[in-house]
Amino acid sequence: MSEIFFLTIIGIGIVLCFFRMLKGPTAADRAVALDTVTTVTVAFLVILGYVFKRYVYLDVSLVYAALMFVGSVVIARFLEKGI
Amino acid sequence: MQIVGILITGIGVLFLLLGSYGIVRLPDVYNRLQAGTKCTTFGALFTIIGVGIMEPSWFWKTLIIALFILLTNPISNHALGRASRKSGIPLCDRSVVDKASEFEQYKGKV
Amino acid sequence: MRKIISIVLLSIIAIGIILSIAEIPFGKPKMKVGKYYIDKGVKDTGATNIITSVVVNYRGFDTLGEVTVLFIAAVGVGAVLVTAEKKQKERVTEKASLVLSTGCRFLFPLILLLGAYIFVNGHLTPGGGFQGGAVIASAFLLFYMGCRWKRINKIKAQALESLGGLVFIITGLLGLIIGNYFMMNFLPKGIPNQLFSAGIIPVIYIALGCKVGSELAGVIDNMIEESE
Amino acid sequence: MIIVYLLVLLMLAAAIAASVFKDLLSAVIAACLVSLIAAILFYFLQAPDVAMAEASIGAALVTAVFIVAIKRTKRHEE
Amino acid sequence: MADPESTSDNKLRSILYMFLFLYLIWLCLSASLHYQELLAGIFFCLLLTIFLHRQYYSLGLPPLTIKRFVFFIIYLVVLFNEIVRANIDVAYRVIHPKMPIKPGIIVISTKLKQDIAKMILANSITLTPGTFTLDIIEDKFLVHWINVQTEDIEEATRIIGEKFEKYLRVIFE
Repeated sequence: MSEIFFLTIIGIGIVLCFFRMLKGPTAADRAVALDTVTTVTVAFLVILGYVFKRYVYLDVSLVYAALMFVGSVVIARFLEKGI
Repeated sequence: MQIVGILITGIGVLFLLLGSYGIVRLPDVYNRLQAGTKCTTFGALFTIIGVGIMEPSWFWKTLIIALFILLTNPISNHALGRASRKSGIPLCDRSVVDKASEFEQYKGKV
Repeated sequence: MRKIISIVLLSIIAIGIILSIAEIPFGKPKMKVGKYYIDKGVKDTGATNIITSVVVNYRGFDTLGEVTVLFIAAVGVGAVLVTAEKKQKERVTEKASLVLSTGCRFLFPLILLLGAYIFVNGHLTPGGGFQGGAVIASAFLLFYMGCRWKRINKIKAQALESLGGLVFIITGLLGLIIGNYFMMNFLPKGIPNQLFSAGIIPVIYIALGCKVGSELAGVIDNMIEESE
Repeated sequence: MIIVYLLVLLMLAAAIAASVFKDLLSAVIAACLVSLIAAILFYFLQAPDVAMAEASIGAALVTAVFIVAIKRTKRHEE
Repeated sequence: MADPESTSDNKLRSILYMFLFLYLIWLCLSASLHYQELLAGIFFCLLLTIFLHRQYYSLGLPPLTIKRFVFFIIYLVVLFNEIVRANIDVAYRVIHPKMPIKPGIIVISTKLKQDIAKMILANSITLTPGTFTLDIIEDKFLVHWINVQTEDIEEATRIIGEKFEKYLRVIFE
């Protein structure tokens, strides 16, 4: 029962980040929203794996945690004219 | 064990929500990064470890996910903050001090 | 006017897609082929991840075709953006900060290890050669972002790529020699749910991981370092 | 189940935003979000292999390719 | 760096440490003690170590001793405590209807030498109350502070960096 509650709260968090992504005046704001929403998503996927009771599903969130970092770094390096 | 796990996960989820709320409410990029870094890192750590406690055989894998988040999140936030300063986004009007020009002079000396 | 027309067209397409998808019975009793794979998959191939057994074993020849498509794409990018002969122009770029470059050097082996874990465990957990290869290519991309002055050794990358392709084809041909068809599972199947099981599937996944990783890393390298 | 409908709506919003934004970097970020939510939906449909492929390719590599393309051309659309 | 006569010794030691570190990660990833997993882990970790140990050597990691390990554990506890305080602080500032923030950018200095020590210090500053690192040049950090208390370099260094730096200096001496 409590899992549904957690998922709902995290869903509200994702919607809030989305709001910032759509509104954000500059591209940097949107990048910050993207970075936040990925971290929230990793937690979301872990709880969802617990709801499904599948151990092997954790690998997906592991890949997300490692790779979304790379995406953020690429966007940041483009903003500071590093590529 | 179950109750401890649910409690820890609940704290984490609450902080994730607060981090998202901070992203919406705070006035400029740098302040948003403050909320986005601290609250979400802490919230994600607690959520993931809490799930690991609820299901003890998952603990080691959740520990690895938490380790990855703890290592990567500050670095990407640092990169984003530096990028927004380099791309010339100003501070908000409520700011009191800006020592960046002094820092640039120091950079010129080195 | 153009906007209205485009919106009308888009909504017509959307309605068409929705109508056609609504007919498909998701989650209803399985079709014949799918039922065969689900019932006999573990016994036939020894892999507990059924998707893997379909991709590498039952439909292994198609996977060879997909890998060939990726190879041709990589060759095309290399041919268009070739840099070896042209003189490299020194582009002035902002250097990465110390935190980023140190962090990249620290995290690079960890992400490589994660990629290796994903393609070695392809027959037990989700993932496999393509996913692991993408993770490895992302590790190289991260390394470019942090430490710009280092480049991958092109010759070694191409050697690894060719080796991966060769191992794939030779394994398939050995199946043809020992049994009677391409990609026959000639190695012992082992006990399900153990690492050394499922016959040739781990071998092919390791080869695929090396091949896809080095190809994608080569594409990224060509695109970023292309001289102006 | 309501979470799935919510996610589909968010995905639509991100996709429309990606096509409306004049700043192409913002469009790339919105496209990145589309692939992120696609991965969550695949996860809901119990297809972790596809979710992992979507995550590993859509997260870093596609973003990098788009950004290199923007770097070679120009950032703002008229 | 290291003195010349013990270079090969140091190299061997760095290979050993990196191998152990990667193997620990592999053990947590596979989360089983079956001999096949252990063998595969040894193979991949050795491969990575042989190809990449020069990078880790250039990061300037110190040799491992009991004292350093104990201090590292203490450092983790201190860091965790600070993270909890940081979150309550930020949460208070976000929820409060008037938003009591006073943001600003200041400079602090450090005495640490190695790259990895600076990275750990910068990341710790990022995770602790109301501060995060914007840029680093040599030994100066550019820090964004959500509630500026002082503008002086020494004073700010004492407030922000000192509590971590005294442990890190012991670990990386």
